[in-house]
Amino acid sequence: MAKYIVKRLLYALLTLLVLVSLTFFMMRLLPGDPFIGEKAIPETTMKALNEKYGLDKPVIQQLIIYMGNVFRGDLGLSMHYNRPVNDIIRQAFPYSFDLGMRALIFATVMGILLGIVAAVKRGTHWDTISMLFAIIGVSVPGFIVGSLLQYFFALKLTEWTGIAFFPNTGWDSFSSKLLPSFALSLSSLATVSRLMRTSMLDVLGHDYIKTAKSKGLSQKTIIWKHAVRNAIMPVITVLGPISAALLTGAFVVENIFSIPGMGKFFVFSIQTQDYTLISGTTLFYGAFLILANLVVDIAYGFVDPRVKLSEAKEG
Amino acid sequence: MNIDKSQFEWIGPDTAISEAITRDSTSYWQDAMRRLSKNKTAMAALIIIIVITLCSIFVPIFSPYTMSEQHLTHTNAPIGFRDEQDGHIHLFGTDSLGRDIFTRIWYGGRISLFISFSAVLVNFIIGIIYGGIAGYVGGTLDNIMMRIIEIVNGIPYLIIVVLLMMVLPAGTMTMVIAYATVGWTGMARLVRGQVMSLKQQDYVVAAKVMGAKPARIIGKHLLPNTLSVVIINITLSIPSAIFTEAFLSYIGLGVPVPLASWGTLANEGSKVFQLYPSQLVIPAICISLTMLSFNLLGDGLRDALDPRLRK
Amino acid sequence: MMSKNSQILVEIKDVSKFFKVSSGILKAVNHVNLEIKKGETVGLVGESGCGKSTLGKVIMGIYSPTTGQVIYHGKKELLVKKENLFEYAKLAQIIFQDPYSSLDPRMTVGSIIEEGMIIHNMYNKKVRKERVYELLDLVGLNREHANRYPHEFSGGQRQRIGIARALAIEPEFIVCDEPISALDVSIQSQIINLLKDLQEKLGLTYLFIAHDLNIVKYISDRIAVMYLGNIVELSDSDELYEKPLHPYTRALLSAVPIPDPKKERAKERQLLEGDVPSPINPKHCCPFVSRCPHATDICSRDFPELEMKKGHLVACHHADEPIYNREIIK
Amino acid sequence: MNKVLEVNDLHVSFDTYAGEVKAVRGVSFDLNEGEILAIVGESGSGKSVTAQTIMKLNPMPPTRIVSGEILLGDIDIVKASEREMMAIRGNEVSMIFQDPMTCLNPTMQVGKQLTEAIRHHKKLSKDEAYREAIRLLNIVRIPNSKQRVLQYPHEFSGGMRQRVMIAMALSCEPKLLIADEPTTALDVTIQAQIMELLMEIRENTNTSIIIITHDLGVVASIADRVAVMYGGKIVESGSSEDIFYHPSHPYTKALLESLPKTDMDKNKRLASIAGTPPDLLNPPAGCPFAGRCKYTMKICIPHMPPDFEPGKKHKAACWLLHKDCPDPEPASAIGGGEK
Amino acid sequence: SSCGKKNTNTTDNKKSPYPGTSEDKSITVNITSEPPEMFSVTTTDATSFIVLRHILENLVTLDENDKVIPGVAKEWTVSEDELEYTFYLRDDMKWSNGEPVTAHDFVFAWTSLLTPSFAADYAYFGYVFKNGKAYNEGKVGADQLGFKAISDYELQVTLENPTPYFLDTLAFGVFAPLNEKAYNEFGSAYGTDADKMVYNGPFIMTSWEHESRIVLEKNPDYYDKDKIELEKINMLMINDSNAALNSFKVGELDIVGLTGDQVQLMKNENYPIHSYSDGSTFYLEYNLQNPYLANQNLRKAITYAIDKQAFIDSIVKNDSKVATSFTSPAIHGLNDNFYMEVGKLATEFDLELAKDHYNKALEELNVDKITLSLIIDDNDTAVKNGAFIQEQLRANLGLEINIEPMPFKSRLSRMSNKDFDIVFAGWGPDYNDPLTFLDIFETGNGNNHGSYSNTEYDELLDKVRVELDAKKRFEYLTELEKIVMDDLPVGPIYWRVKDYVLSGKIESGVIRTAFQDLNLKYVKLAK
Ligand SMILES: Nc1ncnc2c1ncn2[C@@H]1O[C@H](COP(=O)(O)OP(=O)(O)OP(=O)(O)O)[C@@H](O)[C@H]1O
Ligand SMILES: Nc1ncnc2c1ncn2[C@@H]1O[C@H](COP(=O)(O)OP(=O)(O)OP(=O)(O)O)[C@@H](O)[C@H]1O
Ligand SMILES: [Mg+2]
Ligand SMILES: [Mg+2]
Repeated sequence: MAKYIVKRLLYALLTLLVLVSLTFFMMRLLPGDPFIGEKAIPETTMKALNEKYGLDKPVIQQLIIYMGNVFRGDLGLSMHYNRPVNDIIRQAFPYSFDLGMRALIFATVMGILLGIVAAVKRGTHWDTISMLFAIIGVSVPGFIVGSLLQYFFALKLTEWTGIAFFPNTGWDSFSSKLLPSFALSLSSLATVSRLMRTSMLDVLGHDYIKTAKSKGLSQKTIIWKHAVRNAIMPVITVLGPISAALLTGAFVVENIFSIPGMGKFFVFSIQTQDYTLISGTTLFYGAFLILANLVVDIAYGFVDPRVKLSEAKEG
Repeated sequence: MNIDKSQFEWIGPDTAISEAITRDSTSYWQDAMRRLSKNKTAMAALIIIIVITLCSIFVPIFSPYTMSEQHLTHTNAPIGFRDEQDGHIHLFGTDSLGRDIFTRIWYGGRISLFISFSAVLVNFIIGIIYGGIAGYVGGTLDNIMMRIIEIVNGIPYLIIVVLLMMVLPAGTMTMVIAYATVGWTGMARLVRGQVMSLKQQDYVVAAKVMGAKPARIIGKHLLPNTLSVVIINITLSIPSAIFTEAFLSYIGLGVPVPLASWGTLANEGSKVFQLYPSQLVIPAICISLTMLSFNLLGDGLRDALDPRLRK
Repeated sequence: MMSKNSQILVEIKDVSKFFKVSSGILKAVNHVNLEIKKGETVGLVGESGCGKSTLGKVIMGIYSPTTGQVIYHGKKELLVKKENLFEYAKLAQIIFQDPYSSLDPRMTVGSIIEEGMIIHNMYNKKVRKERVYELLDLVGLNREHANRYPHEFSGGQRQRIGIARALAIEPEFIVCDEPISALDVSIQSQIINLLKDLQEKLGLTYLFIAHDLNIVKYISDRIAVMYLGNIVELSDSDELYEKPLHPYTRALLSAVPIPDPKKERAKERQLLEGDVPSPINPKHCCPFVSRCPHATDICSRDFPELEMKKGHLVACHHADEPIYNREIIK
Repeated sequence: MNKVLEVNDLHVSFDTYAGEVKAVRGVSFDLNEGEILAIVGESGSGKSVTAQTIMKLNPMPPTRIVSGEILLGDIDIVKASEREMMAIRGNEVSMIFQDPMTCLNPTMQVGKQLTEAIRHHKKLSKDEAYREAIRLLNIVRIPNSKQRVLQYPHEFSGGMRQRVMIAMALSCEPKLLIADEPTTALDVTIQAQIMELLMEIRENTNTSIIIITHDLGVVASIADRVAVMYGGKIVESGSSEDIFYHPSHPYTKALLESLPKTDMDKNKRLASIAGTPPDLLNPPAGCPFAGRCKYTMKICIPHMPPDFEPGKKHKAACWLLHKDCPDPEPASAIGGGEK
Repeated sequence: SSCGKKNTNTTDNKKSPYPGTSEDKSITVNITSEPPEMFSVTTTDATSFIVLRHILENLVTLDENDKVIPGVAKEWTVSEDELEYTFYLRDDMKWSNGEPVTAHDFVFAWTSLLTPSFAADYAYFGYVFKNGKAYNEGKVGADQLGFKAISDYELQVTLENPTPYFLDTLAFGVFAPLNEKAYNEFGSAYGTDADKMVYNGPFIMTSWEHESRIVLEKNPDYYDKDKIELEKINMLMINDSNAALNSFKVGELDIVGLTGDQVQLMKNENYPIHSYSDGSTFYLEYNLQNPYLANQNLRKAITYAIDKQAFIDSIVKNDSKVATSFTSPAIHGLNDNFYMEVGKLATEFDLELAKDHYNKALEELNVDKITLSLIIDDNDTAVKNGAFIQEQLRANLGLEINIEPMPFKSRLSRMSNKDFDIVFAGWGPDYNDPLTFLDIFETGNGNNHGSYSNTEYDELLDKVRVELDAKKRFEYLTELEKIVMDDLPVGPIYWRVKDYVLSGKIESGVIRTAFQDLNLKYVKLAK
């Protein structure tokens, strides 16, 4: 196990290396450059800027320098914000993480619950409700959900009652965290619940459920102790990328609720072609994604003892 | 109890008696389709999908308006608007440029449905093959394939798309490609995960022992058994395709202006939903209805594909 | 008795299969040597959990052996390896012990049986369908059943589907892992007859794993008795029944229940006492030592090799001592 | 002697797309306290379905109890609610399933599965449960039980899984134990031990046991009474002696004839019953065995024979036992082991 | 300056339904996004300038009519040839680190602006100074630069050319002073956090939560502090326009900008709306390297065929004006606004004329159908713009337009590579003089993406640059404007007006003009 993890971590480093290098080259192919603006910039300034950020060197050399810095833990200076990317991430990430974690937990817990209820009460109105919930969750995109929530709960509710239950924007009090977390969780919740429902249905047809039933266990016990673990595999699979996406910052929700998280940097860094920030956010997200997937892969082995992590186990 | 003596006449064993009439043999798929056709909800959903598709095909043809035609005298008209002067009727109202939303919706339906179908199909194929191979073969290959997915997922999508924009002309095909470049990864991971736990099952071992090649094992044994999850994932990815299309259209990779799709219509509508809610609600309903139908159909298909689950 | 050329079909050479479990190494099969001649049936009996299925799976290439190798037709290039399972499949098949889990729940029984023929490109579609019906008939199922799914069958019926599937490929060699245990006696007989017919007609070779000693005796030319991962006795079937040398074999034979209530209840039961040994990290000694009524010092010190003693192969330190003959049970 | 279980005219069907599979068609039997009833019969004749119906384990739909009653004490299981069933299952009645691999949860440690029922019904602590699990594995003679309880089902051999199932069913000391082919995967020595164990339990706790098996040796060794099933019906029932020494139904006779013997001639074919059992999708109106019976008479085909009583407490459903039936052994059929 | 501040509906004096924030003597405004950096030398970002305007004081500042008034300089003299200025600085101003504000701070700031290693985008603003360009290009030393501190409180400035709008320019953020000591303390991190810079303006920044909020508090050392009523200004960064309006309505904001649709919404509520011209002109930029667009008649046809008022009504949806010339109304002319002085030069929308020109163009080009592409930005307003123009040209002329939406940077890249047919673009003034608009059509100007070249025009420009006589100068400028409007290297569409609303808390004093978008220095609160 330890060996497997070490091996995977080495792979992860390699993956990150490739990821960053690829991004590095690709972003330089983008039309435009970090400094191009609506108004023409004097040539001397352009030259100086290129020098300042090392863009006058060959791309390969830039990459090597960048990598060297990254290994020293320095993600460079953002071209747009003129602040160290480390600082930017350090400041913004806790917000995103907080938001993402709430959304993730809510989506996972509620999604699994809804999925189970829908599967167990298949064909009843429970099933229908969870289905509708899921459909709204995926077919109404985050920015609409966010805006609507904000409009109805932060604005209209306040206007009607005169009490501000939910602040319109910001991220400080507990109540200010509810709407964004909910808005962010909705589509993941939908995915999780649908997957859970279907795989639960698969599992409920197996004989060992019959065995569990024959022991006189209540349906609740059967579901939680026997069925869930066998059904959760697909949910775990999608949780990898989902958690990476949620925890590292969600642009749309953060934008609507003005949460100073990481989300906007993923978008703005590219819009402004802020090379260092692009590399930094990519690296950050990539590391998260890889880590989340590693956790998922390890979780496979725990959830289903038949899944062999490394080939070494047999024999 | 008295029985006629002749009844006790010996006739001896007759195996024909126990031989029943053999029904037509059906394959798993035929069987599943038959089961599906008996599922009322699923069939209703299918009909809705067909109606939506037909509307998308024919409404624009027969509509008195073109989708780009602007009636600047009656912009942002409400649902059911009728202009007394020129007698124009706008069933779903008009948008801020006075374009007929009814016509645009069905035009948009063409694009959105086409994108959903093709993008989802492409994802489905790539995702399943990729995930199936990675999960089945396992080991180093799996490791490498999964790392590739991480790289593909890790590169900012916007960069990929803008680069694609540079090399490909704007249009629906490009959009499908743009969606497909990363859209398949979720499916691949899901299929891989399922395959990983299924491949240890005895029936897979049995097939292997019979000399089945990996392609057959994946295709005939592993995938049918992951299909329920795959179907759900497909249906869930339809709206994501629709909205990705909207996003792509904005940055110039998608459908050219003045064409619209449900995604772009919903986007535009969302900007004015406080003023003209119908401009958001109508495309949103179209998307949701399509989604709902696909989900119900998906559920029906799922049930039909699971021989153990019987109503 | 059919004619036997003594050509060796399968050569099991020093095969072991160890599993890593949390508490150590589980030696499921421990350096087993066995040669199976073409056209013969080797019965494999032994205590539950002694490694019979594992040995069968190693022979089939489902597990790769920890040590040793399985050589087919004396040709090294036909060693069972994952890569050449396709060629191997035509040569050897297995009937799984656990029928249900080895049937794909989403395939109709017809297609399960047909699959092997499709894989090996046998016959055209129409003939294949006919073959499926024929096989269903052979194993005592209805043609009607071809359209049903595995979960719609009773245990015994599933077992028979597994048999039909293995037979469909028409292999030379079949590992039958308890193929008849879930069947009623009439069907049992029918299947055994079928297997014997096929052997006669096509010269098939079987490794027959079963617990029903009467059947094993009936069908086998030779019988191997396994205990805790080792073959402890190997001989002609009649000889084994008449002159069992290993104490475990004798315990086994004595425990066969007689289908006659009076005799059965009158019979004196000879239950095996003592600790059941574990295959996890086994000690280097006679595996049966903890339960053997005749165990002596040497038994707990030394591992007995499978040697020719009194006319057949047995792995017991005391097999050729006279004490044994006195103790023949029954 | 108390009646523990009484099954009256039980009909169970499966609704499939192809139609209604009538798996059990009017089964009646009863079981006294401390009695061991063996159910033998054709594979696919409805033994397992009957057994599982007693615990109402078959998923409904597609399973449907068409009619009949199952009286367990004073409760009619057919009408019992799921809540009532929960109290009964694993506590008063427990079951050993036929297919040990698929009936064990692949993702749960064996030890946990073993003690789940006791923990549920008797509220044991984790530690006690662990020790109990070890004890149970020892009872069914699985070595290394301390480590084995932590393993997963796929790491067990077929016979070991079966023994886990047995241990699981025994753990709650039920009033009624239904054992569906409990020893098929066991070698005879362990089988003997298990049989011994069952007898012991019967002695100690007066448990009633229904054992479904194909091994007539097992039947002979422990069963008090035997029911023979064919085509969804019980065609003959009686004490073991009745069945073994005075079989009245041709199917029972044929079955006994096909028993493998120790001294079988290797060159002779084994005796078996020609033909295939009826298709339960549209079962014959008359005797289900008619098509394969060497004594088939005209009446057998349209009319199902009622139960006749060739002896005390010995029932058989065959027209041959009808008082008007002329010659029960038509000359031409005698000696026709096979066609 | 009539267009500067125009209050609609202010007359009805009913109590505002939106009372604004509750904190005493403070207001909260929305600056929509994070100011990327606050280093006055290098920043180019409008949001940064909003903040800088409140925390740094230049030599001169602007009043609510964009007229120059004294700032750090209490008075100044100008030489006869308008090349030399001498500024006399207040001697009582202090930086927030305790240092006095002196002439050296300006010298240091301006030198930095022109020093290549600072890589200031707006270095060209410094080209007004003598040798500014030469120094920036490394041709002369810093000692040759046209500004020097005669004493701590006396600053002498020499210009390269006479520049009538020089003082207006000086009010611009890039000319803010920079305290050398403070700069050396923070180095390149200067201006990245509230405690990594120093202040001399009416307010000081007390907190900067990145991406979230900036808090300004009244500077107790500011010379004019008695006139300042606000103790505190909270600046939020709410990017989503609907969210911002919601925040305003629930009392989390006191000032909020409105989109066209929101104007509609607030109008429906009868809420008083404030508008101002932000000085930008929006237009179609034609690439004259395109063989079709090189044809003047085609450019005219296109320009005349678009119903610009309809454009404003259906897309912009506020009081933005149809552009009747290129230079926007925010720019002063000789006496009045320049656009009024030049008069209505452009033909707004004339179908017949457009068709005429189009037919002529087709004839001259000898084609019967023309297809062109129009590059637009990647947002939904832009898409509407595109769709509108496309449909107008298709319906009115039969000209086919392919719309190419793309990300901002891609558009800029295409423009500077001259790889386009038509671009929908906008231009905002750098300083208050028509030249800021008109010099882009100079041959070879970096902003002349359409490659317009006209020797007459270039000569006129040269004349403007050296003309000392204001009247004459404006004649030349009018001439230039006329040439542009006749030759149409660009087709003007509209002059933008922006709207905002104030909460009931604010009585008056919010300054929003083209040159000082949001100045809250003199805000008066309702009692
Ligand atoms: N889910 C189902 N759907 C349809 N038919 C079924 C289903 N389960 C069982 N059957 C049918 O019901 C009949 C009785 O099955 P059952 O499992 O009771 O047989 P059995 O007597 O236990 O046989 P065996 O000895 O082989 O286990 C069989 O013919 C089987 O095909
Ligand atoms: N995948 C596995 N992982 C770990 N241990 C295993 C595995 N498969 C089998 N074993 C162990 O190997 C030993 C032999 O198992 P095997 O299935 O070969 O027994 P068997 O002789 O077939 O017994 P039975 O007659 O009960 O089927 C058992 O102790 C079992 O627990
Ligand atoms: Mg086995
Ligand atoms: Mg059964």
